[in-house]
This record gives sequence, structure tokens and C-alpha cells, in this order.
Amino acid sequence: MDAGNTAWVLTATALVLFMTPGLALFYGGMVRGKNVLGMLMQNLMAMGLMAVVWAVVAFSLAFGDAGNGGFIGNFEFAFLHDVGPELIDQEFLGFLTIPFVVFAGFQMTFAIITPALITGATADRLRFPAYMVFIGVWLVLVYSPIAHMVFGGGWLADLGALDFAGGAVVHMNAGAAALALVLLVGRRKGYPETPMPPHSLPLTVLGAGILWFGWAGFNAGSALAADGIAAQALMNTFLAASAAMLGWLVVERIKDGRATTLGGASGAVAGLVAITPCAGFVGGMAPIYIGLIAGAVCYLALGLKKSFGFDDSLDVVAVHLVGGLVGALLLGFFADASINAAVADEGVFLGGGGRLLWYQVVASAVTIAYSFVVSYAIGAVINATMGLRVDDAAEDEGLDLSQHAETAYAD
Amino acid sequence: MDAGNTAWVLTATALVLFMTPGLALFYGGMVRGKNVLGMLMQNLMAMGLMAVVWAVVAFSLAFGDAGNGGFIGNFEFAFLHDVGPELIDQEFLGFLTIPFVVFAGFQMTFAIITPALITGATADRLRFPAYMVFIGVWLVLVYSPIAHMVFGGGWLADLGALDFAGGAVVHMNAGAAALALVLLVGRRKGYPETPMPPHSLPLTVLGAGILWFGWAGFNAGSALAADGIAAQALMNTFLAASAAMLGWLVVERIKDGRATTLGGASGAVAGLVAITPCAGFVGGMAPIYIGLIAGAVCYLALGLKKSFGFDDSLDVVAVHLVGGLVGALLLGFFADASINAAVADEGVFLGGGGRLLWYQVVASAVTIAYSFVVSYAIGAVINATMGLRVDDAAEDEGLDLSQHAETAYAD
Amino acid sequence: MDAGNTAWVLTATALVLFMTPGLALFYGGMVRGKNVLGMLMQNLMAMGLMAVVWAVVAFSLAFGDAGNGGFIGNFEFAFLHDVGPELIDQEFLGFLTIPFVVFAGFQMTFAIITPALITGATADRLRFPAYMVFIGVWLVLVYSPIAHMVFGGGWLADLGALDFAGGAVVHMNAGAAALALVLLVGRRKGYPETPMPPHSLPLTVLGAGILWFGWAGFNAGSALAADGIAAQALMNTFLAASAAMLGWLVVERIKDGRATTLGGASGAVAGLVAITPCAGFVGGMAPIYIGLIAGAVCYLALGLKKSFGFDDSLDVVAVHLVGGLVGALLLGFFADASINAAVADEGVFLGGGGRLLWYQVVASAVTIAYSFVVSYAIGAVINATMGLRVDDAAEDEGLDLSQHAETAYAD
Amino acid sequence: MKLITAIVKPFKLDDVKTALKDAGVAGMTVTEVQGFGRQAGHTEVYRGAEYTIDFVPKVRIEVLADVMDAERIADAIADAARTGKIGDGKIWISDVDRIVRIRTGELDADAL
Amino acid sequence: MKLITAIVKPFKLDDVKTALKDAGVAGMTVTEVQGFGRQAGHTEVYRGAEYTIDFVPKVRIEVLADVMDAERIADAIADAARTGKIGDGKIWISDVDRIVRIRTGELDADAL
Amino acid sequence: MKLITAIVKPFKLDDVKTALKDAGVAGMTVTEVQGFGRQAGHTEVYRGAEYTIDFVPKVRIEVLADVMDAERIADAIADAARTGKIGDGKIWISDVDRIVRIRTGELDADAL
Ligand SMILES: Nc1ncnc2c1ncn2[C@@H]1O[C@H](COP(=O)(O)OP(=O)(O)O)[C@@H](O)[C@H]1O
Ligand SMILES: Nc1ncnc2c1ncn2[C@@H]1O[C@H](COP(=O)(O)OP(=O)(O)O)[C@@H](O)[C@H]1O
Ligand SMILES: Nc1ncnc2c1ncn2[C@@H]1O[C@H](COP(=O)(O)OP(=O)(O)O)[C@@H](O)[C@H]1O
Repeated sequence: MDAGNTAWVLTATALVLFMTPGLALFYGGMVRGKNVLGMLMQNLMAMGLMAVVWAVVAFSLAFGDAGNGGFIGNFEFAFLHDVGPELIDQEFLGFLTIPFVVFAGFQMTFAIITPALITGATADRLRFPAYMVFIGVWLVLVYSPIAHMVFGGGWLADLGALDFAGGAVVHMNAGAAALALVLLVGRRKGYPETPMPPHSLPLTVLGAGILWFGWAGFNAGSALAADGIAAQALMNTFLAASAAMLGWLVVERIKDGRATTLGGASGAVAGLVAITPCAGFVGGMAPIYIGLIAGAVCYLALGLKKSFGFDDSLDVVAVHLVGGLVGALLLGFFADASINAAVADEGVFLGGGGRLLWYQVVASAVTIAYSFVVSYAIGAVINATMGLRVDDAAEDEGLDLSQHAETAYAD
Repeated sequence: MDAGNTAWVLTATALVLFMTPGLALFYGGMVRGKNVLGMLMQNLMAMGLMAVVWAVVAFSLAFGDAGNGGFIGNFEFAFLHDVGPELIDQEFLGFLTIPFVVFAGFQMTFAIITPALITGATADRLRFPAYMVFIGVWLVLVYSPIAHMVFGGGWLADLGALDFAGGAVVHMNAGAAALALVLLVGRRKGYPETPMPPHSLPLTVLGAGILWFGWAGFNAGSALAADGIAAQALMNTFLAASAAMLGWLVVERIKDGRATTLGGASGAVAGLVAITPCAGFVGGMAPIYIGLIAGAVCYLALGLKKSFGFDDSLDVVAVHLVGGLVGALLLGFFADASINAAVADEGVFLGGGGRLLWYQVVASAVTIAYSFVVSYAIGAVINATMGLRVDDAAEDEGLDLSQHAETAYAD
Repeated sequence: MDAGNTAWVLTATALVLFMTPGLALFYGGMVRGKNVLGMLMQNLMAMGLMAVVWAVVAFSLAFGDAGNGGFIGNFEFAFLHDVGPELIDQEFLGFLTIPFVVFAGFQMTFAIITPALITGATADRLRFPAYMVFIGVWLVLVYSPIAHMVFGGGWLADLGALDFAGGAVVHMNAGAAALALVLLVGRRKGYPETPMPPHSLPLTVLGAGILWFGWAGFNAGSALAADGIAAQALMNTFLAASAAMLGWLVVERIKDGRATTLGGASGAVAGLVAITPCAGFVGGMAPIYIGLIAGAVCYLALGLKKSFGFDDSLDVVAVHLVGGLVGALLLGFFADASINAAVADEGVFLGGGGRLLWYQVVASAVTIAYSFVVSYAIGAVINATMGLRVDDAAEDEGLDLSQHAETAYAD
Repeated sequence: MKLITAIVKPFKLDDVKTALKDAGVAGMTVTEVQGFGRQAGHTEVYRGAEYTIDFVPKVRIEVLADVMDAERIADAIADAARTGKIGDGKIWISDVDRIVRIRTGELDADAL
Repeated sequence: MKLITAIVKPFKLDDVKTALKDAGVAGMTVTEVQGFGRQAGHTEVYRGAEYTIDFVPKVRIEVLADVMDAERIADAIADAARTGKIGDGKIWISDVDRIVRIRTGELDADAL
Repeated sequence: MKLITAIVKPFKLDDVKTALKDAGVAGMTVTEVQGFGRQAGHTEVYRGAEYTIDFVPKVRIEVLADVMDAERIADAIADAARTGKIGDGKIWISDVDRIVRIRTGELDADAL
């Protein structure tokens, strides 16, 4: 056991945990004032429920029987059996120099934020009980298998696809599930005719700041050690966020005539998403190029919902699905074995040919397809049984009053 | 000296320091808009004044002559004498592998937040100068002795009572002092007839998020090393918070018909309080059970103030006194020597019999009684001399204007 | 490479990165509601643009050819050439036990926040494009040379001047640049007749909390190791902030009749600024004395803008220029070789005579003069070409609408 | 001259604005208000304490008009604001001695 | 028909509401306003700069009523809102030509 | 008695207040409102979606006055609020039956 590595993963776990309140504020600032508590509460509930489901079964399904090259784990760690303060004695996980329980905790924070990401898409119209059931089932049926396939030594890892900190597991996964839910619940009342401007952009900027900060733990923590790879991942994370802000704002400036604050915050998040799969696998100026491209592409992807007529309210598809995909594919160009020896096939630009790129395409397609289909199925069942969407009067009144009997602001 | 352990305790110290601004916002969002600065300022002042009092004398009274099995320390470290960048050469504190000055700093952040916790109970009606005098005296006469008895190798520690990170020293202590002050200052004007809803629940949720994040440092930092115990404490902390949120919300849903955002945030904090004494002493699913119970019990404890007719404005008694007590007693059931060798007598459920539970009862009773009595005495003297409470006109006007000549919000 | 040290510097880097959103909120709360996004966006843009400029050239100009005793670095690390996950093999930087890329990242977060500090002075009236050009050029022509002279083994370091974490490089530098810009852009419309009270003091307090928290990374991270010096720096940082809050409030109370919340927050920041150059070089009660003096002096320095008739809107000169100077000079009195062997000449109060004090005077004068002159020149050129200031109508409308086509708050 | 004042549901403001434009009205002034009436308020819960809020958010619209237009404008507002559910609000018409356009000093009908 | 408008201290709103209910009034409309008058404002201090704020928060209450009820209602408001200290506010009564209930189109007394 | 109501640009409030004081007016009541009229609103952009906001922030000033002072007061307001640019706002004068000072029960001119 290494105290330095443990110190860093403890810190990183706290940082990623902090991201979900950050996300709550990032999203909460963007909705109307009558729905802000609805949004905050959905994110809080992800913190509440996902942790318990994770302990009970989802961690084991993701990381049980790790390295089996398969589709899902087993029940060996259910109810946190054998998850304690010692090192884990298992082949695939044997590289860990940190207490096994903090590995479980670190991964738990990912399992919390991933379903929370979805809430931006369905803002202002989900019934709270239906939401709870959805994320509970979703963690087990969607998140755990994908986490196993990619992080837990499942078949996508075996194939050779790379995902440093969750471009597939977290972002494309959440983005595809968001799309599925949005198609099921339909558009907000009044969308798109009625303007629904953000009720508090300072909250959104604060949320973006917390996300940016926490992402240091997300990406550099995924090294699971305080080493050169963690250091590189940290630098890449910050550079990509900055460059993506610039990329987004330049395109926004050209297309809309203004560089907006919401654009700055959104661009940074897009860059953080895109660098997630790449963080510990690229170096030098690559994160800046990845960020610039991701910022510009994600901005342009905002148009998708207009073109296809769906109401992805806070643009989870454009930022997380597209951003995650951009990162995963660009890794096929920029992956660099001199940064991380785990890069078996280098990227196109490093002379590694197209092999890694192909794996990235496969892993992305599998993730998106699996997540979309299963999320849609779960959502459809809930919709048919308990109903996903609040009724008209409740939507007019706002989620804060109708779901939680509260108002966000008073004198 | 160990760099890994030092890295973690440095981080933990910063995290706990950050909790007090978090608490300020958590409380500040709950009061009316005309009192929010009053609340923020009381918390800021705890950061200002307690640090200086700590350096001058309180640290020495808590940790001087550590391990003496007594009631209070001495003056050996007054004015930070011998508190520097080296290891401390002392028997009881000799286990530390970190610079002594960061131990003093880490403990200082506890001494800052403990009196700050009290401010929620007396919200909207304390005179600022009286508050300053109160916390200054309180730190020396109440906090230091209790910290010494429990953390500093005093008689409660010798007895065999366990308190990993301050269930007694911080939470029951602050809760009992809050009760004493509330009885002295009386109810807010208009309470309970006039509704006084929270003026900004997003601030409260943000505050809860910061507290949750910082609590990683509070509890896992109390291991004073980046080891398996710290890792276990971190996981336990997060699981208890999540479970307590669920416990609180289930009971709230049943009793009030709604799961509220304020309930979600409050439940999480209740869980964090309850796990504090247990964090490094339990494992497996225990934190989830502790959290569930604490969430439910603290929700029910909200009724105390109605039954007994006192105005504990932001429920410091229900959350901190009761929550801390629940945690301390449940440790008597769940303490697990396989998690931490410092557990001499295991809990009831681990076959250790009732011995530890009895020590926990004693330590809790002593803490609550001592804190209540001495806090009441200090408060009574201040009340008789300078007056604890603002006058009627100032209370109507609000603390922001009457105490600080400011308004929180403008165009 | 040391994992413990790396863990701490990773953490510190994240902490300092988080300070800029904190600063954005600290300042953003103080401006009027129609300008808050303008303020937030200027700070976000510092995060976006400075990181990229740093990677491209500014890091290399600051730390290239480190230890040359000169005025500026070279281009050896331009485009992050040779900046990777390994240790750096260079004489002056050879003391580093952390991956070189995280050193570059840590220093990058300083390069982000330094120009961001300036935005408080010119609040509510800068054109956004002009601001971008200004900070881009400024980083290269002002920040990099000063960082090289002081941190990069340039001539001020060689001379014997001490600056632990940037009293000169960050604070006096930003303060002098702020003064230069303020003289160029002139006063806000309506200043000083029209009251322009802070639109949201809770945001400001939140920002101060984040700054305080992040400053742990700023100062203790500047030890670049998790050792006794880092520990001492952390403690000194927190004690100075607390004491400065008290110092500020006492004088405020005497002069204005009230201790204000804004005063509490401002005082703490003043203390953090003043302790920055001293953090790892002093010990015992020194940080408390430094804080008390800095709080009182910075409060009094608020009067400068009235006396000289300039509109330093959020008091960057009083807090950062004066605060940084107070710290730098007091280091000449309190520097203590028993805390840090790098203190070659101890301070006046430790019997070291006036030698160090003299170096501090020289370094401060050089920094202020260089920064003021070059900043003024850059600003003047931009003013003459593209114009620094928005027109009257845009200023009336506010920066949010005129520069970014957004409003901060809606229903 | 006449002043038409209407209290309507907030989400109807846009429809009323359109109806007024169609009716040839060039200006209006809008205030956020709280209404109390037959329409029930709502209940909020904070930590087990239940509060009943009697007031309902409404908007108050003021339109200055010529005597002969007043009725027509009131009708236009009523038609646009009507949902048929309790709480649709009130409209009232009152007399104004004189109207001034500040910019030009024009009076009454010319001031509109 | 008549319109009674009252400017009162915010913390008196609840008492006024109760008094109006007791007086048989079925509805009212309330606006947050700032008052300027004999009652002194307050002083704020920000970083050494002292500002005097002349305005005092008040609420404005509007009640539509039948001609014969107007005086009685005004009296009820005055009684409920009175503290006897400077700044209690004003009440005024003015004429209304016509009142419409939007939901039904009912007029005047029927619209109340 | 008369009620003078003015809709003016927010940044002119201070000037109007001074003018009213100079005109011997002892009190007034101010409300934040949104105006719609000839003056153009503005455009906002959020993630590529452009919104046009027609409403412009204004303040509404109410002054109760004696019949014979009304015109003079209206003129004072107009002079103080005028910028000459579109959107300066309106002033109107209407009749008030009776004014009561809540504190004392004084009526009409005595209530001012
Ligand atoms: N007597 C009254 N005076 C002033 N405003 C009233 C009066 N009665 C109702 N209102 C206003 O009209 C709104 C709607 O009235 P309400 O009685 O709820 O429904 P309806 O108009 O459909 O009968 C109220 O919220 C209030 O703002
Ligand atoms: N001439 C006036 N016109 C309109 N409103 C007024 C006038 N005078 C006072 N008010 C309103 O009445 C409130 C109370 O008036 P004030 O002079 O402070 O006390 P009082 O009514 O007790 O004499 C003021 O804050 C203002 O809102
Ligand atoms: N017919 C009207 N009824 C009520 N208020 C009006 C009317 N016309 C204009 N206003 C108010 O006056 C303000 C200024 O009017 P506007 O037409 O923009 O400029 P101007 O008064 O210079 O012609 C508007 O914003 C609105 O608040």
C-alpha cells in the first residue's frame, strides 16, 4: 500500500463527489426559477440512491470477476463483501496500491454523477418518483455492464479500446440515455416558442467552476496513483477545458455575434468531457487541439435538437454524447505510448495507423447503442406503469411546488 | 515524517476549513433575506476569531499534556510554542507521522466549525458583539476541555469511549450549547405563527454540497494518515450521508406527503453527523444502516422543538445533538476491530457485548451535560452584562442592516 | 519521483485552479446586477486564454533557462516541448521530486489568476475583446518576465529577495497593472456620486470562502512537496487570513461604526495576500501579526482612491498592491531560518539585520515599477487602436447585455 | 382619457400583449403582483412545518387609452386572458384627467 | 365602483388581509413597492463608503369594492395597519367606471 | 385630491426625487415595472437560441397631491425625467375621492 497514491485517490474521490452538487448548480442555474429545486433534488437523489445501489450490487456487477473479458461482473462484492481497508488480492485489480474500499468509493462517485448527467435533458418535466425508479434500475442494467466492459476488464477493454476516465462509460452512456428519455417524455410545454432563459447564470458559472475543479479528481484520479500519468492527466484536463472554451466561443461569436458567458461555461464543460477518455493517454499540445475541436463541434451539435425536433433541454446530447464521442475518436489520432505504456496501439498522428481508431469506433458504437436501447426500454416500462411525466398543471406550476412543495426563493 | 500522510492531512485541513463557508451558506439560505448577512458574518467571525484564540491558548489547553488522562491540557503550546514544521516528540502524540504544525492546523479547523454550528439555533436575533464574546470564551471553557477529554488522551478516552472524528467533541457539544443559548435568548419574534421560509434553497443545497465534500477531510482526515482507515472512513462517510438522505426522505414523505429538497440536504447532513464518531471504526454495510437510522431519527427529532416549545431555528439540536448521539450510540453496536485495531471492545452486533455501548453512553452524557451547563452559564453572564439579543426594532429590520449596515441583495 | 509530494502538488494545482471561479464570484457579487456576467466572463476568459498562452510560450519564458540570474527565460519549453510526466533533468529545477508537467500545471494556475485579479479594478466598463487582447499580451510581456526574475531563478532571486508564493509575482504585479489600467479607462459613469452597492454579498462571501480554501494550495503548494514547509505555510495562511479579518474589522468598526460582512471577507483576502510572500518563511505567531497589520493597513488603503481620485472599483490596489507590499516588507522583519533553511538572511526581528528588508524593498519596487509601466504601455496601445472602454449606452445597459447579450437573472 | 388596469395570470401576458398589439395599442406598463381571491394558493413544507401561501402570482397591466377605445381594449384583454378557470383576474376602467408624454410634452391622445 | 389603494408596512400585510376577510372582502392585489416620506430610510456602508437609502419597503394593496363599502373597507385597512409610528402609510379611494371579471365577463358588483 | 402617476426610466429616479423634493412634495411611492412601447427592447442569446425581450425596465412613481398642485408636480416630474430619447415615459393625473393618513386618520390635504 502506498500512502502517496492513497492520499491522491482519497482526494480525487472527494473531488468527484463534489462534482454532483456542482452539476446540480450548473443545471439548476439554467432552468426557470420554478424548476430549480426539482433539478437540484434530482441531483441530490442521485447522490443518495446511487451510493446505496452501488454498495448493494452495482459495484459488484461492474468490478466483480474483473478481467473476465465479458459483459458483466458477478456478485462477489455484493453488499460490500470483502471491500475493506486492505489491498485487494485479485489478479486484474492487483495493480492497485490503495485500499480496496477507496477504489470502490472512487468508482462510486462516477456511478453517482453519470445518471445525474441525464437530468439536464429531461429538465422541468419528470415525475420525481419515476425518476428515482429510473436511475435505480438504470445503474444496474446500463451503468454496471458498460463499466464492466470498459473499466472492469470486460470485452471492450480486451478488444483494445481505450477510455481513460469514462468518455464511454460516463459521457456517451449518459448522453445516449438522455436522448432515449427525451424521446419518451417529449418536449417541455411551450418549447420552442416560449423563451425559457436561464434563471441564474451565476449559479451556472459556479457549477461550471466546481465541475472544472472536480474534474481534476475525475481524470487525474483515474490514474489511481499519484504518478506521472496522473500529472499528465491533470494538465491535459485543464488545457482541454480552456481550449474548448475558446473553440466554442469563437464559433459562437461568428454564428451568433456574441461570445456569451453561458457559452464560456458550456465550452469548458465540453472540453472536459472530450478529454475524459484521453486524459492519461495523450501529451504535449494534443489536449489543446482536442479541446479546440470539441468546443467547436459541441457548439455546432446544439443544432441537432433543432434539426430533429427533440427537446434536450440543457443539451446533454450535444455536450456529453457528442463531446464524449469526439474525445473517444480523437484519442484514435492522438494516443501516445510515450505518455502511457498502456497505449498498445498509438494514434493515427503518432504513426500507429488506424487500428486504435477502429477500436474506438466500435466501443463508442456499442456503448451508445446499448445505452440507448436499454435506457429506452427501462423508460418505456416506467412510462407505461407509473408515468414519467408530470401533468400539465404540475408543469405550469413548476417542479418545485408540484413535486417538492417548496419554492426556491423567498424574501 | 511521511509525505503521503502529510499530503492527505494538508488536504484534509483545507477541506475542513472550507466547511465553515459551506455551513454559512447552508444556514444562510435557510434564514430570511434580511438576516442572511448576519448569519454569514457569524460564521466568518468563527473563522476569524477561533483561529486566533486557538493559536493563543485553546490548542494548548486541548492538546497540551496529551495523554494525561485528565480533564484539560496545559499551557505548553500556548502562543504556538514548539508548534512547528517538525515531528512532535511526545509520547501520546508520537504516533503522528506528519509535521506537528499541520496537526495543530487540522484540529484548528474543528475548533472553527464547532462554535459556527451553534449559529443555526440562534439565527436572526443575536447581537454580533455578544456573539463574539460568547464564542471566544466558549472555545476556551467548553471546547478545549471536551477536546482534551476525548481527543487529547483525557479521561473519556482512557475510559474506553470512542469518537473517531468528533461526534461528541463537535456535534453533541455544539448541539447542547445551541440548546442552552436558545433557552436563554428565547424565540424569534413571530415564531411560530409567522412563516419564515428559507430565502434561498439553492444556497442551502450549495452549502450542503460543500459540507459533504469537506466532511471527507473531517472524517477521513481524522485518521491522520493516508491509510486503510482513512479510506474506510471516507467510504463510510459518503455511504452514511446517502443513506441518511433516503432515511429522512422516506419518513418525510410518509409524514408530510412530500420529499423535499431541504429534507434531502438536511438528511445528508444528519448522516454525516451520525457517522462522524463511527467513521474509522465500522465497515461493510454498517454506515448504510447507521445513515438510514440517523436520517429517520433526526427527522423525527424535529418535533422536539414543537413539543418543548423552544425555537431552535435551524434545528441544530435535532441534527447535531440528536444526530451525534445516534452515531455515538450506534457505534456501540457496530464497532468492528477488523476495521481498526483501536477498537478494544467491539460493538454489540459484533459480539463485543455492551461494554463499549456503556462507555458511549457515559461519554455522551458527560459531553452533553458539561457543554449545556457551562454554555448556559457563559451565555447567562453575557446576557446579564451586555445582552445577547438585539432589540425589537433591530430584529424587525433584520440583522443585516441592524448589525452590519448592509443589505444582501441589490439590483 | 515522490508519490506523496506529487499527490500534494496535484491537489494544490486543482485548488489554485478553483480560485479563479472563486475570484469571479467574489468580484461578481460586488458589482451591480447588470454587470455580473461581464465580470464572471472576464474571469472565465482568463481561465481559457491564459492556459493556452501559457502552454504556447509564457511558461517557457518564465521557467525556460531557469536559474540564469537574468530577466527572462527562453523558448526551450515553448509548445510544452519536453514538458511531460517525467522528472525534469535541469540544474535549477532539479530539486523537484514531482513530474515536470504538474509543475507547469501548478504554475499555470498562477498565470490564470494573476490577470484575473486585475478585473476588479476595471469592473463594469471594459470592452470584452480589448480585455482579451490585453491579458494575452500582458501575460507574455509582464507576467513571464516577473515570474522568471523571482521564481525562475532570475536576478531578483539571485539578489536574495524572497517571495514564497507570489507576493510580488502575483499580487503587487496585478495591483500595479490594475492601477495602470484604471488610470487609462477612467471612472465608471456616475462614480462616486451614485451609490453602486454590491448586488449579492452572499456570492461575495462564497467567493471569499473558495479563495480561502484554494489559497491552501496556492501557498502550501508552493513548497512543491508535502513536507514541513508546506505544513507551516498552510497554518500561516489560515492564521493570517483570520487575523487580518480581525484587523480590518476593528479599524472598520472604529472608523465606520460597523463591522461589515464585506469587511470580514475583504479582510480575510487581504491577509491571504499579505501572507503569500511569507508563507513558508515564517512561523509561530508571526502570521497573526502579519495578518493583523495587513488587515488594518489594507482597510486604510481604501482611502487612496478617494484621495487620488481614481476609480479602482473593487479595490485591487488597496488589497493586492498594498497587501502584497505589506507582506513583502514584513517578511523582512519576520523571516525565520529555523522554519526554512532557504532563508539566508533572517528578518529584523530575528536578529538578521536589515539586509533582507532591503532586498524586499528593491524587489517590490522593481516589480511595481515594471508592471505599472509595461501594463500602462500595453493598455495605451490597445486603447488607441481598438478602445478599452465600452461606450456610454453600453455602460448604462450593463456589460451583461452589451458585451454578452445575456441577463444574469430571470424568473 | 381612460386607464384600463387588468390583473391576469402571468402565463397569459404574452397573449394579452399580442391582443393589444392587434387592437392597435402602442404601449402598456406591466407589474408583477400577488393576488388574493377565490383561486386557492398552495402549501409549502419546510422541515415538517407546513405553510399555506394564500397569494398567487399575477401580472398587472396598465393601458392608457382614449375614452372611446377603452371598452374595446378591455374586451380584447379579457378575451386574451380568459382560460375559464378560477383566478383569471379582473379588469377595471377609470378616468384620467390628463396624460403627458414626457419626451415631447404632448398631451392626452397625442401622448399615446 | 371604487378602488381603495393602501400603502402599508410589509409586516402589517397579514393583519390587513385578516381584517379585509373579516370585512367580507373577497379579493385584493398586492405589490411590493418602495416608499419615500417622513419615515427615515437607513444607511449602508461598503468598504468605507456610506450610502443613505431614502426608500423604505412598503406594500401596496388594491381592493375593488362597491361604492357603499369603500369607506368601511378603508377604515378596516387603516385600523389593521396602524402602529402609530411614522411610516404607517396612506390609503386613498378613487372612482372606477367599470369592473369586469375576466373568467365570466360579469360586471361591477357581480365581478367582485 | 389628485394622484399623479409617472412611468420613467430607472436611472432618472434620483433626479425625479430631487425635483419632487424641490417642489415641496413630502412623499411618493415607487414600483419597479416593465414597460412596453416605442422604445425597442433587446435581444438575448442562450446556446444559439435568440430571444427578443420587448419589455424595458421602468419605474412607476405615484404622488398624491392637492388639486392645485397636481399640474405643477407633473411638470416637475416631466422636466426631471426628460432625456429627449424615446422611452422617457408617461405621466397621468387622476382624481382621488379621499386620502387617509393611516397613522393619524388625518384626511386629504392633511394626510399628505
Ligand atoms: N376585490 C378585489 N380587488 C382587487 N383585486 C382583486 C379583487 N378580487 C380579486 N382580485 C384580483 O383578481 C385575481 C383573481 O381573482 P379570483 O377571485 O382568484 O378569481 P376570479 O377573478 O376568476 O374570480 C386575484 O388574484 C386578485 O389579484
Ligand atoms: N404624497 C405621497 N404620495 C404617494 N405616496 C406617499 C405620499 N406620501 C407618503 N406616501 C407613501 O406613504 C408612506 C408613508 O409615508 P410617511 O410620510 O413615511 O409616513 P406617514 O404616512 O406615517 O406620515 C411612504 O413611504 C410612501 O410610500
Ligand atoms: N398606452 C400606454 N399605457 C400605459 N403605459 C404606456 C403606454 N404607452 C407607453 N407606456 C409606458 O411608457 C413607457 C415609454 O413609452 P415609449 O412608447 O417607449 O416611449 P415615449 O413615451 O418616449 O413615447 C413604456 O415603456 C410604458 O411603460
